[in-house]
Amino acid sequence: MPSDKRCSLTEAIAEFVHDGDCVYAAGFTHLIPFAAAHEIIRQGRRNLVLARATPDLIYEQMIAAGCARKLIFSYMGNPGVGSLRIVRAEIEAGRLEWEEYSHFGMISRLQAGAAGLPFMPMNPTAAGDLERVNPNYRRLQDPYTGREVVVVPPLNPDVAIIHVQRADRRGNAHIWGIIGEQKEAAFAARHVILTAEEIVEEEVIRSDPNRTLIPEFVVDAVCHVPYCAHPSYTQGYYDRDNAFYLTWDKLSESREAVLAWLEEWVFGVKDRQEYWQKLGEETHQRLAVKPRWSAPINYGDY
Amino acid sequence: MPSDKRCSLTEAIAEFVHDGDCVYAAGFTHLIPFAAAHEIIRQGRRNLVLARATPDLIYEQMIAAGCARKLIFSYMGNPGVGSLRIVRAEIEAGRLEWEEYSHFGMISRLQAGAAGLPFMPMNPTAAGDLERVNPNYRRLQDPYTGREVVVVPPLNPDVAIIHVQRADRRGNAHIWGIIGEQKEAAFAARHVILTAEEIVEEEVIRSDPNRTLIPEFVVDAVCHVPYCAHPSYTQGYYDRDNAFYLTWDKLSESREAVLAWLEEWVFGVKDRQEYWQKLGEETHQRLAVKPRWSAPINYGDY
Amino acid sequence: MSAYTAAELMTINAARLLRDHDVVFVGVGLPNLACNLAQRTHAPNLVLVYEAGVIGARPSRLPLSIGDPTLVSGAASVCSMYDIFSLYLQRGLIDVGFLGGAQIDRFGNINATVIGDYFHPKVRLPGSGGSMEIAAWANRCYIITPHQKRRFPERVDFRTSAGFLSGRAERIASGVRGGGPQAVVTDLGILEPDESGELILTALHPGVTVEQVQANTGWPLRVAANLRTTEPPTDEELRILREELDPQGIYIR
Amino acid sequence: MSAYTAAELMTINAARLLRDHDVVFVGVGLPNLACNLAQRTHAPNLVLVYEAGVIGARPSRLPLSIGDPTLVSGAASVCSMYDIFSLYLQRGLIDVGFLGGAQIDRFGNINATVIGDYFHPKVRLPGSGGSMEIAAWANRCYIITPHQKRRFPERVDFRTSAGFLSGRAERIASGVRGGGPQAVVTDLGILEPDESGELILTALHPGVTVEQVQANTGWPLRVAANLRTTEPPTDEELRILREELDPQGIYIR
Repeated sequence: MPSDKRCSLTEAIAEFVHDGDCVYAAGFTHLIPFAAAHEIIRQGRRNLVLARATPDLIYEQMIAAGCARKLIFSYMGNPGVGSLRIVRAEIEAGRLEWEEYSHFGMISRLQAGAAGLPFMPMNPTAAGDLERVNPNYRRLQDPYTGREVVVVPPLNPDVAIIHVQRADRRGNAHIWGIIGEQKEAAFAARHVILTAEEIVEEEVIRSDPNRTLIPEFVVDAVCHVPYCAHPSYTQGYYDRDNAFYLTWDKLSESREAVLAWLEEWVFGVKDRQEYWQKLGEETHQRLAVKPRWSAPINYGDY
Repeated sequence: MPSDKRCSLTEAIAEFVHDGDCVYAAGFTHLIPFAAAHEIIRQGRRNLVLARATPDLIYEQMIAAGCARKLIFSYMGNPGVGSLRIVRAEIEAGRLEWEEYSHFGMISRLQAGAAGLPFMPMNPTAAGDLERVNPNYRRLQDPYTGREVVVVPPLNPDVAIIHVQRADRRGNAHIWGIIGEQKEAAFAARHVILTAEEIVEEEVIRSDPNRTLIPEFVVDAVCHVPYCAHPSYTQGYYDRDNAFYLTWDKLSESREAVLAWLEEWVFGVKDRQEYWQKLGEETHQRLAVKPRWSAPINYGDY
Repeated sequence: MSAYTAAELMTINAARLLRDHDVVFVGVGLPNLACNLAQRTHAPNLVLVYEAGVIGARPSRLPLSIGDPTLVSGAASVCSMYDIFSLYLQRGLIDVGFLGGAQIDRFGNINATVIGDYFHPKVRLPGSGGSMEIAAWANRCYIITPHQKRRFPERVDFRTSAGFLSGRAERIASGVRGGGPQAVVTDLGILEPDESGELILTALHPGVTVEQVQANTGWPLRVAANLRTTEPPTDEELRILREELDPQGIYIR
Repeated sequence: MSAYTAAELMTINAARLLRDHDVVFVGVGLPNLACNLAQRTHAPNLVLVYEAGVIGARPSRLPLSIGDPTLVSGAASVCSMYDIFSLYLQRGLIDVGFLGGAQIDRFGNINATVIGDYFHPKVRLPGSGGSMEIAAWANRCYIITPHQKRRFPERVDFRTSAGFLSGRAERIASGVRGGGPQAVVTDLGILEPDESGELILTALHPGVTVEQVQANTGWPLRVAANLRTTEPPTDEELRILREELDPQGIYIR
């Protein structure tokens, strides 16, 4: 594995995302790698299995573009706004396979995958119906008390896409703000594409090793993609574009409007830089955020 | 629970550590709360069950002082130096009960205790003999592949003692450097005593929430105890006193010498402040460390 | 200031159920408003925990999603999703959970998954998210929902999260740690479980009749012997909601 | 510079077994010196991982314990003990583990726990620490130990960590992921497992005889057909060890 893993997102998607792959684009409401999804759409991938706790607009767009055959999820909504109209319509019409967990079940699957375990246990919830419809939920007897526990099997995606605030060229990455399932997804996956707001010198990363959630040797590609997460956000870099989420709620009432949107904003631009320019100055300013710095810490010069 | 939990270490030990309790003084080689152990010795606690991955000198001293009836551990040595002579002699003489795991087994017990699970699974190691002598190791069949996994039950200490770099008066604490099993021990325990090098304003903690490993509402007492970890260390505050570890190796050849040491350095001082003063200027200077600061991060003023 | 909306009425009544020092698993929308209102009135030491992994949030603007960056800046702690569900919720550190759903049945079971058959859905809903575990493991759960007959069927189509199952005895036998739903706050009044776990009408909002509530409930609703009327929203509660928490009226209008 | 100590000889021969880009679970003492030596000679991209949770350490002084603060300052990443053992070791990301112990037997099984009966110990040793899992799950394991008859019994008193158990077939049948011990580097030579998993003598250090090794081994030692002699330590290897890595001679004297 080379020490300098920098490449364009176009190259990374071409090399590490193949038709039929199980893809985990990570990020719980934060750091959602929209730019990578758009590149997958542009490159015309098909039959993907899309896994994410919250499909959000990122998978709605990929499903609308015809990239996916199956969805693995735990909450399917336009966060804070409403429903995912396209995904819902595809499922109701029987055109999209799905596999469903609670958030904890989904994240426990990633945790098992990341830890190299054959399953993760969870305490019973008594709800029952999700266990009944998803045979991946199993039950075991606790050998100490005789009580039952629920277990889920590992999830090991073919590729995870992880957006971060800053990374060095080897792939050591700092993440802050909501960290969701970023670490678990990276360790669970067979390949990892890192997208970063900033590529920094190794010394910046190594000045604060406790902040490094993703270490270089699980990373295959390091892509410098500023504003990768729009309309989601990157803590400290730009705000969530809530207006976009509201607009999407209206727009996605019509499949034609969605396809037209993809034509203009995905196929119509070369890459994220062009997309961001196209958003325009008003949006840039609306999403800009004033700084609020962490109190520094002293590691000591031992 | 009060919002301001500050009290003296003397008060915290008096209130939260009782004869017969299971105590977990956390910290893997780093942040070992020696001052708390000395206070427990001074207050004459008896029949404690002492749990720690690495008993280190902290439990050797408590065992020499007669505080303990049982040890739960995974590696019993004077780290980087040699053996724990007193603990070893007590075990060989049949005067001390013990229960033993590998590091991963021990930490998995804490993880199960912290997560509220009845057990944690681990992949088999084929070694066999530790499983044979410790009936707390059990086996289960993986319901997906039919292969066997090893499980350990939760460890929920009565009280965990956690040393940290800085905390606010409510008990929200920043830790950096080696974080070992600090978080797991705090969440697994029924009560938590926090000792801190510095008590800081809430704003300092809240300037970097990703750094907060211990949240206030698992904490019962917050004690301001600078140099609490000597002869272990606190990253960024002072160095490990390796000379002390070497001296102890010689000194602990004689039980009388150990008791004399306890007389002088534990019973002979009122608290950690007096202990630190007694160590003297030469030691203070030898253990001082020059600063090496982290690169700050921007959370954004949302 | 005496007039108020249904959302304001529900939010204020939910806020009053919270106790000082409660650790609350908050959702966005009305539960978030209710928690912030309680924090500014009778429960200043309320700890707000969000399933995105944020603990002790002090949002300086109204959060518009469960992962709004304003929840993070100035929070006490941020942890991973796995940690928030295991170390906090499963471990038993959460006092209060808020739940919602398309259907709530006679025994407080909730459906947030599907209307119709699971494999051939008539209406596909968002699914569990965190609610399956919140309903099981939080000490107390509260439900905020408008009172409509289709939302209160005798039995839910799909049991996404557990209320009292077929009755309190079944929940107890299941061994789940939490106490189950303690109250359903609607725009007509409040339902609470009786000893058997059945939701019964325990309070009416001012001006509402028992008949109105029955007409909007899908099972023969029992009425508590000591049926009470809720205190109307105070001017101070309404002021905080309208001026401080949701000045643009995004949720309370 | 041609004279060298037994510790130097073992360290240098262990260093030579490491490959560039290997991810190594390092212990303090000789394994730490061996890794740092390899990094400064033929394996500049070696990644040093410590069981204390430090990844990609670049110590600027000789670490004196597994948790020395010099391992943290300037490291690439620090994680919890649970994570280092689960996400790294159990997951299969560790290429090389170093092991030590009081006894190593014919099939590479290691005893670091007890001499005599477990419940009535003659000599109580430190115990497993990380070695039970390292021996099972690292892709390759290396053992560095002085060659003495009491350290090389036919069978260990207690099997703290697995070599090839009663033979390679048993290890394979057990399903553990790692490849087991690949070499035992002593001050007399190198033992490696044959197809059956039995440790046989594959290399002698300069000037050592087969008879010397046999006299210090507790079972009838088989000798490889292509028995080789190790290259003597080079001046450059000795210089790095003595001048850069352990100038005070704490470990190599």
